[in-house]
Amino acid sequence: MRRVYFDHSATTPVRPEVAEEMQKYLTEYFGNPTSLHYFGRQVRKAVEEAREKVANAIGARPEEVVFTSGGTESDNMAIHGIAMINKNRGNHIITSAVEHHAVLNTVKALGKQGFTVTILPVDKYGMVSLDDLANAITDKTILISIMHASNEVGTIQPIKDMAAMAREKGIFFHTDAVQSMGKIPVNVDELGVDLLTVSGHKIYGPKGVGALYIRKGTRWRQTLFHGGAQERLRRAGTENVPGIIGLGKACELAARDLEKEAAHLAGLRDKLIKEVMDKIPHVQLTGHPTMRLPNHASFCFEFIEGESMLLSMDMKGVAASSGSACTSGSLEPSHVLLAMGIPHELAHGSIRITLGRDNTEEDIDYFMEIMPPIVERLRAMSPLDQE
Amino acid sequence: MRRVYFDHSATTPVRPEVAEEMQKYLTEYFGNPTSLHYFGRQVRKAVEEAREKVANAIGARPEEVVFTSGGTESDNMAIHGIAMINKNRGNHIITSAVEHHAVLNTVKALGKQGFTVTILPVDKYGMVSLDDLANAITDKTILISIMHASNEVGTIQPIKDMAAMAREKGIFFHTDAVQSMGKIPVNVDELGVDLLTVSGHKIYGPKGVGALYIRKGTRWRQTLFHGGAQERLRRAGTENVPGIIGLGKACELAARDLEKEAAHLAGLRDKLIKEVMDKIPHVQLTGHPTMRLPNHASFCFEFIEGESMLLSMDMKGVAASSGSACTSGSLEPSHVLLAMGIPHELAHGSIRITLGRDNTEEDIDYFMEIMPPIVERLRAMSPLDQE
Amino acid sequence: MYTEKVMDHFENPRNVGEIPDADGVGQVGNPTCGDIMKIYLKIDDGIIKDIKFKTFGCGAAIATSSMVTEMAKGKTIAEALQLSNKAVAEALGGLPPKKMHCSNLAADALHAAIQDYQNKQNK
Ligand SMILES: Cc1ncc(COP(=O)(O)O)c(C=O)c1O
Ligand SMILES: Cc1ncc(COP(=O)(O)O)c(C=O)c1O
Ligand code: FES
Ligand code: FES
Repeated sequence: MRRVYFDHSATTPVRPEVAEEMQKYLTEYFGNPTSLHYFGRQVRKAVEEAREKVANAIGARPEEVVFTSGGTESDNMAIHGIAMINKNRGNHIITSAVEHHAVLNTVKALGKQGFTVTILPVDKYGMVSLDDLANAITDKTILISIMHASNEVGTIQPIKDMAAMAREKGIFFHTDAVQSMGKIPVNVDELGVDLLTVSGHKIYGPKGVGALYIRKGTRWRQTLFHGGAQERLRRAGTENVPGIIGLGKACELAARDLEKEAAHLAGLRDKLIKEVMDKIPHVQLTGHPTMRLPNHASFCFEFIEGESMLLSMDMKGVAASSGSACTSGSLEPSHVLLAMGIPHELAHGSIRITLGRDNTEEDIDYFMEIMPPIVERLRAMSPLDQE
Repeated sequence: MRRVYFDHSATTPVRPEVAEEMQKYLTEYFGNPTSLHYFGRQVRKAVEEAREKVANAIGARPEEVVFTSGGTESDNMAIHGIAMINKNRGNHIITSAVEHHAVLNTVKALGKQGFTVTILPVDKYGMVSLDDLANAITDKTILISIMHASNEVGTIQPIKDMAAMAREKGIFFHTDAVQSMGKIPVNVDELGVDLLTVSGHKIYGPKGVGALYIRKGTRWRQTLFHGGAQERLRRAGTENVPGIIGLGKACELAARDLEKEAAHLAGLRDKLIKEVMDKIPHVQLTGHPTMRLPNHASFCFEFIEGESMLLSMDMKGVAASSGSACTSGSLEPSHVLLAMGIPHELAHGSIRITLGRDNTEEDIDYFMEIMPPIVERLRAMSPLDQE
Repeated sequence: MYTEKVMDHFENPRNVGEIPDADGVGQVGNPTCGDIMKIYLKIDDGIIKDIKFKTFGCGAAIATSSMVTEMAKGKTIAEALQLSNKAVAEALGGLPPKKMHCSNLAADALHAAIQDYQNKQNK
């Protein structure tokens, strides 16, 4: 059976060049980078080179990059570290309703520990409004965390303008760039952010490794982990060397291939969106029509449910994902879709197609071949479809 | 030049069998284990098999094993999670003066957050006394964390007796088994512990992955990370799949080869200790003479300093480590050596030789060939050596 | 971590030893890490004719000791007093940030030995 992977927002395969580099750091160059001796020094050098690659990819300086165990840790570390160290200056944190749980739940947890939290609403496209942000800021605000682009609906936020607003008032700004990296330009100075989250496995690097950018001079401190003096006291624990090497390489390639990749992806995405909207009735595009990631197409299919679509697609070899209640751990539909004002029932029928570098027009053609009968079959079964 | 790696407590090479298994989970089986589809399911299965392997290696049930980013995270997670969830029952935590910083600094940090902390002293061999522990326990004690074996001096603690004491009083017991795994038997029921820390890269597995054993029924909750619902809400963040696969395989092999390996290592260690003590004057063995890890030989060389020994050894191709002030980040000699009552000056001359599965008698012979002239040369330079 | 120059001075330290009839002897301990350095001077006509050291310390401590003796040899007392910790570190092509304090030992020990010589002269 033909297998088509359309779930690149969930995770990506490791590029062969990346896997090859990593392999050497499992067996041959295995030293602990903290060790003084030959075996350690070799590895230290490679870790610092990887740090440079990550820094270059986002326009930062190497010493502003801290390696972590992934996007989740980076988000937690960024937010908790700013909150705890700046609470003498204020106790107000602003985030948005469409953040990843790694941000949203971290901020909410702080809300139970003496912080005041504002969760900004979004419009029907999943976009945060600059006016809402301006109105939310108080003289107690110490941190704003808004994601660069949405994993669920692909919407790109106006980070530059929001960060400028924060900068003017001396408020730290964090953005989660896990989904935007490698798809649209991510440059810490152009965005004007103080902290930025990167994850390896969304950019054809390995799982279990990420980075946090912390602008020089930012009042931040490690507050989650205690232990050794690794990462200049910013992250305790023996470095995930093969992971770090892989992340470095993946960032290098992502930055190098960005334009070509984005054009390729946008072409496929536009074809996909057009054909779905043209050929399948009762479908709505979710997320912003233009301000969206080039690889991201997300829809709500009326009258049917996401998991049953996913299973049907999977039986035909197509892998995608859904924000339906039945697929989420919590049995609530995606908080992102609900925040966009999409009714429960419709959110139930959400499907997310996220394209990647290996996808082709033929993959889209195949999808358009299998999808209409699936939708038809499930709708025929549905008590909601009254036509 | 001959290269001899004698620093297996710092880290170990990944065994080829382990690296091979991991490789497949970088490129071929790359799905996100949370995903419902084919790509995700394949990987989910492999992750659960790895969990079984880790559980089998320590005599636990798979559902009692949570994957983490390493020993440091496991230690932090164990201690913080017990402390925060049980503080209504009591606020007293007991640990020892010779713990790894991942435990010691975590407990000390809790000491600044309303917890009362007892740090048990050790005798000159680095051993905690059962009487001291018994005397330290109060009706406010909720957690005892004592390491299974010391990374610095190899001393093995009487965990079984200490854990029994805790069990009797309804106190949770955590042990850091990072160094003991693969060298002496580690079985959670025989030890009688409630939580136990494992790290991949000390047992010929990869860096950046570890596990925490949490006995069923233990009042523990994740309190460090917020995010997705991975690991049954016990650890948020996309799973480090290749790392987990590697950890599983490494645990399987460690358990399988334990006896053979331990005998091999103990033979080499005994030869090394005997020859050093016989052939080099003014040397003291540190750690317990008999209750020590089979691969661990640690010494203090009088009148000379550890880093200069390490550099000299490194120039001859031998990699080891030291707890001297000059090699530590903090410019204090190892807290472990000081806790054992070793004076600053002597601690300054500490050298740790930790053997591994690839070491041979010839490695020891080579070490005994290069070491005496190094010691002699440095002593000739030392203002302390007055002979 | 260390420059080639540091490793060279560590491996082949210049002027190691003692001067039994030294004109000045200085010993300093590094309060940061507990290392010790001792410098012996032979001074003639206000010029450092001979200089030897003994050091208990890390690679940087040994290399800076060696370097400072090389730099001081043949200099006048006034010139030697001008030798700073920074100059010693620079002559070695720099030291890792964590190890900058090690260079304090070297110049301090030299200055202590000169002080000792001057104290004896004034008696
Ligand atoms: C926007 C966003 N932030 C954070 C994360 C978490 O990253 P990780 O899976 O590396 O923990 C993800 C992916 O799961 C994501 O899509
Ligand atoms: C006893 C002990 N505990 C914890 C750790 C930390 O483990 P990791 O390096 O995987 O974070 C180490 C090793 O550094 C150790 O030796
Ligand atoms: S009906 Fe089964 S989870 Fe929705
Ligand atoms: S003199 Fe001790 S660290 Fe250099």
